[in-house]
Amino acid sequence: MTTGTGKSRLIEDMKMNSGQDPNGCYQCGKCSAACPVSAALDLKPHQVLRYLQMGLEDELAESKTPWVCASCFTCAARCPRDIDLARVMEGLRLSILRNRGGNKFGPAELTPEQLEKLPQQALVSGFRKYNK
Amino acid sequence: MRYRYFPGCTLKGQAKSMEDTTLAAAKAMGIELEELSEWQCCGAVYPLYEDELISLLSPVRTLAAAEGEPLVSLCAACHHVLKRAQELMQRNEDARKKVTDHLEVEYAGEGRVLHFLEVLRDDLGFDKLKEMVKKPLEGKKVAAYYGCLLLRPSKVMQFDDPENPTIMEDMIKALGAEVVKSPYRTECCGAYLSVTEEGVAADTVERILDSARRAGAEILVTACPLCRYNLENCADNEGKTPIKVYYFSEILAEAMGLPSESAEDQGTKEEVPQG
Amino acid sequence: MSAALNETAAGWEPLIVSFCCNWCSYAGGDLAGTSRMSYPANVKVIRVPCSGRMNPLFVLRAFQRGADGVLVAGCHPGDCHYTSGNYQSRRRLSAFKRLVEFAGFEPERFEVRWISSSEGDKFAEEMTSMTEKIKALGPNRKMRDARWQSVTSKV
Amino acid sequence: MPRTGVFICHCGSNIAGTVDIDKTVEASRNFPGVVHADEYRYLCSEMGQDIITKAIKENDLDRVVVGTCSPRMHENTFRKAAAEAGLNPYLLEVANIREHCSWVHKDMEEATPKAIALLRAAAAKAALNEALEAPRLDVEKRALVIGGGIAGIQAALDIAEAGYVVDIVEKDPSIGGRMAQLEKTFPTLDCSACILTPKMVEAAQHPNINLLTYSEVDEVKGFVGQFDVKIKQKARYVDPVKCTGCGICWEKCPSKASSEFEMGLAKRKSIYVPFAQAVPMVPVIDRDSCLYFRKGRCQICEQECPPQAIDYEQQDEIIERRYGAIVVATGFDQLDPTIYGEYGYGQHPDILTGLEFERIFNASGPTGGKVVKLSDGKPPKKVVFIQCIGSRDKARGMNYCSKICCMYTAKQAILLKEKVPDAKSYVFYIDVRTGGKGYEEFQRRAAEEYDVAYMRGQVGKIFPEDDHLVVRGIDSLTNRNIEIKADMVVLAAATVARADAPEVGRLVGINSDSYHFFNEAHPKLKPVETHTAGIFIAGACQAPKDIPETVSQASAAAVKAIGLLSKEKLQGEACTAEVIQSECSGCLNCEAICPYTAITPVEIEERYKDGVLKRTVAEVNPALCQGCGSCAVTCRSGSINLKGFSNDQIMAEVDAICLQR
Amino acid sequence: MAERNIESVNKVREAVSQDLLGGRIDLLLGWEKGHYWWQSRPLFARSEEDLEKLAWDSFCAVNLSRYLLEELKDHDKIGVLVKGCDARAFNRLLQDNMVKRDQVILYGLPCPGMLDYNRLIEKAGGALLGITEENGRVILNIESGEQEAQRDDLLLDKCKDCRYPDPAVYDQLLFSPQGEKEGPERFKTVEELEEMSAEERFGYWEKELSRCLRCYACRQACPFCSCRECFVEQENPRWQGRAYQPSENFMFHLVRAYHGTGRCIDCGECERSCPVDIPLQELNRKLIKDINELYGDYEAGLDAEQEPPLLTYRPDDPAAFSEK
Repeated sequence: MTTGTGKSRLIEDMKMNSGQDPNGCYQCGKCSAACPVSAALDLKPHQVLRYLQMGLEDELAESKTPWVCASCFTCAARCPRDIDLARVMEGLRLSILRNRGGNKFGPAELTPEQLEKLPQQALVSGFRKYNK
Repeated sequence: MRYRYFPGCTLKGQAKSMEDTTLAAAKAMGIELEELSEWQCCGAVYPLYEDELISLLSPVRTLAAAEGEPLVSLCAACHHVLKRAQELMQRNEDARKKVTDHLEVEYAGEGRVLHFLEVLRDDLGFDKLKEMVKKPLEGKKVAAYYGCLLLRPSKVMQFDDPENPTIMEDMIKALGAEVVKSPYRTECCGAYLSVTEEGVAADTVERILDSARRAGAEILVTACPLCRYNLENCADNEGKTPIKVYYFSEILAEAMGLPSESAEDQGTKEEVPQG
Repeated sequence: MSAALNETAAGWEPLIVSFCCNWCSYAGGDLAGTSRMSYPANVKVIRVPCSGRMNPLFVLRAFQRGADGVLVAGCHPGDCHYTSGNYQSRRRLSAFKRLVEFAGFEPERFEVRWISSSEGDKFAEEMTSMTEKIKALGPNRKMRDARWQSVTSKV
Repeated sequence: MPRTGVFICHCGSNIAGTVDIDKTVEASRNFPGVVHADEYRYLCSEMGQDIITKAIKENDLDRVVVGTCSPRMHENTFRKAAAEAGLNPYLLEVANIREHCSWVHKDMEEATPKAIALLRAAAAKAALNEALEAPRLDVEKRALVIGGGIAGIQAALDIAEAGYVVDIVEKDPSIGGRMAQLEKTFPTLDCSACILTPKMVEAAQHPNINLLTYSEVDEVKGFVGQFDVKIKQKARYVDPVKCTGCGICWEKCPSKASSEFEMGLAKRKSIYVPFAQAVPMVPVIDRDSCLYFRKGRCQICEQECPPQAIDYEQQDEIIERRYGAIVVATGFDQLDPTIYGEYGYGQHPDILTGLEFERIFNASGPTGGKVVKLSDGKPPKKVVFIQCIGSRDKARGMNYCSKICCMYTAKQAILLKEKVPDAKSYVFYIDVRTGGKGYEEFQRRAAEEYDVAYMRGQVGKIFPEDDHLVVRGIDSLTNRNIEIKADMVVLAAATVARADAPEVGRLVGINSDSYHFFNEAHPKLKPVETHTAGIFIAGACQAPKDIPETVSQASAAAVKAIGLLSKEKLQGEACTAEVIQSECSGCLNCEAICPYTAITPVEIEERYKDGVLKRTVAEVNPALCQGCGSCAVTCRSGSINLKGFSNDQIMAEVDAICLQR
Repeated sequence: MAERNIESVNKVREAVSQDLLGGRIDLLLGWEKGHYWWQSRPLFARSEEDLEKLAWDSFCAVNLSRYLLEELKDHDKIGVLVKGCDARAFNRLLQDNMVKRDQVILYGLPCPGMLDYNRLIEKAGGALLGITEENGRVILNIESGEQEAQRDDLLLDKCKDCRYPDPAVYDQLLFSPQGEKEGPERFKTVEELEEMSAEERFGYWEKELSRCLRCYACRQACPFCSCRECFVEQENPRWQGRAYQPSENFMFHLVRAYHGTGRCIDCGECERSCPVDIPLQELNRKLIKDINELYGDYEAGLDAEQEPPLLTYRPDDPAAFSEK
């Protein structure tokens, strides 16, 4: 485990571009309580903020959470500290993609059946969320 | 009542029926929806990353194309993106300058950006709508499913009370159907996770459907093509009471006595579930 | 031209006039003293009841008479002994600071700082840094009144 | 030309060590107007003061400059010495050559010229000093307490015991306030009514206390020692002199309205006393629901009242009185949690606030003291308490901690277990805060002895399903999502300022923080004073607080009021603003910025051509003016000036300091 | 002659004569023609005869509201013709309690902007005999014939970037409003000056202010200068010396401008009346610009109910200095 000291580039990038400061979080967990996909997250939303506070960049980069977040904005709507967690997640996704290079998900990974049935909206938004 | 109209990609493909039924119903109600002469995909998601201005080019071009007149869309995602892009243009001068300079358009956030439901509520009025109903949907138990994009973030969308919205229920009531409320009507369906994390979307969708069933719903209406796709395709409904999912416009058209999928109850359409 | 306006940089010491509110900043200055902190003797303090008492004209007066820098210090916003004096001076002195800069004064010549009665260290630091900045800028000649200086050099 | 004497203190070596005293004395002799200069080892000593007094007399000095420590240390000492010699004390100026000079500079070369400059400035200012008189103000020996809760009652009792007359103005029909609504008090679990009621009765019976219930303050004018207050006594429609409080009227009254005292959980009659132990035990008629007032018929109460105390013709009355001091103790409200749509408050009868739950416990409450669900009358077996509803919430609620919720939640969980032994409580908390005597021990008892499950985390959503409430939360210690099927949910809603606090603040002339809690004059050292002299605050109108803290603050406010009332005369501020009316153009910008409403317009007459011209100019009330001088800066023509720190004095100081080079 | 529109003069006269002759007002403040055709000066009309002289043309630049200060001492009720700037000046006086609203009847004149004689003769390039106006164009009557020019190019500086040509307050509006304008160049010079180095800027002002004669015409023309005794003339305290000397000139003009913080209505009368062409309006506009940036948009004189920015504050106000 890395110690959370010093400034992490990933985290600084995320902060600057999302305009959100993880230090505002006092870990009440309301985001995690409200999150519809909370059960599927390896790090709950409030943990993501805690990891950000601790500077645990590697753990965040490996976490599934940013990729499972569906940007439903429920966390942000209910946060008592006015932190827009949806923006934090988006910030993380992009910072990770940019740092790492390459895309997370592309058309090649879809079955022909999916490609036919899925609404355009799903394809576009999926690509947009997971690609650089 | 005349509006500029932005259809968006999905309405020209998978969700054609939402467009067809809306246009037919609007015509019958005397609401003129004039499709923008040129339009592009809204981008489907609003960029939450502050330096992703490139993704705003398309929605801002659309907003500017409305020339300050009220702009209506039907798809929840399109409306979400347009409304938030407009708010950013109003709020952030720096972003506005960058985007409009790049597009070489003049746009400072003017004009109303409306979802068609808002037109029904605010401009037409549900009382008026009730008078126009030809075939009231009597005896049908209909639950609204709002999802995320119309409601949140509420400060920007200003669509309805984000935790206890009523706009769809009010429409359902006006159409003569019985309103059924489920606590999960504002919860996320999983959105594009159906593409990448099918299991997760299956959970979210199952919860929504189960909750609607428990409340006694027979029909679920939505304004979002992706929600509908997920609700129809992601859950395993084996052995459960079937629930049909329609666009809000389809039951609207039906009640107006116009042809619609929901009215025709066509056999080609897969029912959810088959079991 | 009078001798005063021909001062050379060598051996020149700037004069900083600081107006301090009685309740916070002046008391902060007292604390700097009781704590035996040190700052340059170039700074001379004039006590006013409140930063709200600070008429911008006093600043120009100091420049006319030979001050090289002027520092107004008051209670932090929210801590004014008279509840709103520093809120009022914040608006007045902000507008005025921009105006004197617009007239061609270097921004460093006129400053405003909030210093509480417990910030003896901040008092000393601000006085030191103001003096250093003015030293680096050199003597102020703008608006200095030559007549006044020639009269005074005889005294 | 003034005759100024300059006196320089060595302060042992404190000044003399870094400032060349001889040179300084020499230089002082050359300042304009200086006729005498001297030095001494310790000027503040008796000997030192004598030197000054003598020199004033011998040299016929009319101005004095002392070069010593900070004026904040010994200005008063030296002013007294000057007064001793028959000089007006405000003709003395202090040059601070210790804290601002000898102590902060290293050597004589630096410090000596600076000391001379500071002395020169002081002498230049002194030359322009004027003799000033601090106004002497009368004190009306009577206090007003606004608010009849525990804070107001305590303050009034203390003031009354000290021998001064006190009026309590209470807007409700009875005194008692929030404490009367509580079941038991933490951490001792005394019955709230049992400890409050005797105090209410004592207040009612005290010869020095007048209760003005069902009354509101309408106007406050004047200043410390002499506040002129108008109090509106609302019509009760019951003659309090005739009424015996027998209760027949409210027994017989046929119409009902929602009970404020029961937080809307029960009904009361249209003629009512808010609760059984009300003081005074005199009912009021609520016009909005009374059949007679609404429809013109009924009058049952009038017919049934044995002493014929009902009077439908009663009118609101305005009482005008003068007070020397005012204590504001207007209490708090509870935040309305309907803003949190995800919690469903208001949409289900079993989702309650903390204060509502208090009433459920109470023997005279809506359920007669049985702890049952309001939906079906059955005892709740699973109760979820959620803390920080609207507290510590900068997005939709209040950014502060409400302070009392952790404790009352623990209390309610304990009481629940005692009343419904097979009930299970869950408390969702962010942090548990139990500062206070016996508080931590109490909260631990709840967790350890009363089987209360403390879950660290928040709840995301509550919704009804079947016959229970689904509570979806998180335990952030295990990072598990928790779903509880509860029978009842209690929301610890934030303690907030009274809705009418801004209005009360404006009326009384005290300011508030951004949450509308009244501001104390100093957060540490003047916790019950306000920025307006003579007005004190006590209780939860200042910030959320519990009962013991409220009572301490009330007694503190009372002591401050007593101290004020015990004075024969009050000494005002001598350095006040003054208007040169002939120059004043009457723009009244000074009035707009004065924080003390000390400036008012006044009409004057001036000769103009052959006649007289009336015009408006500003006038300063020296009793209200605190001498900040902001008006003098707002005035572009210098037509309002501050005595003691006048425009010409400050400019003279600037000039003198700049002479240095 | 500047016969812009005889009809409109008649319309104005008609509107006021009833009130003046009927005794509803004791005095009408308007304009009359001066010695030359390109001058319109204040008219103090008390009779029908006086009203004959009434003028309303492209040279009525003088701000009339300020005359109320003196005239109200002698008259109970005064009618004033107000352009956009006169009306804002009136609101300013109202906010300073210099006038009472019911002492005055305001006849609103939406203003097309006033012409600058210097620009006219420059354009004419020689002797100019008179002008006629039509549809936003000005026809210059010169010896050799006629010459046409765009009216907008010939406006006074103070009118060029006027944003509120319509009166913000009036009892009766005599013509249809012009609508709010952009005034895009309003802060152009201020911005140019801001771009300069401190030394350059000081040099600029030193040069400009060195011309000041200390005649105080700027102050006399100004609707925010309503003090009974100006600081510059006071003996006690002696705020500043009276000599026209560089340091004192700075003192006067900086303090004069500062006294207009949040109060200057940007009517430009100070600059127009300056006999030595000191760009005084730039000092005023600098303060307007900064106050707007720091404390929110405020246009003095637009709304007499709105608190002037220096008479109020917000706890979270920004500052132009470091608050750390």
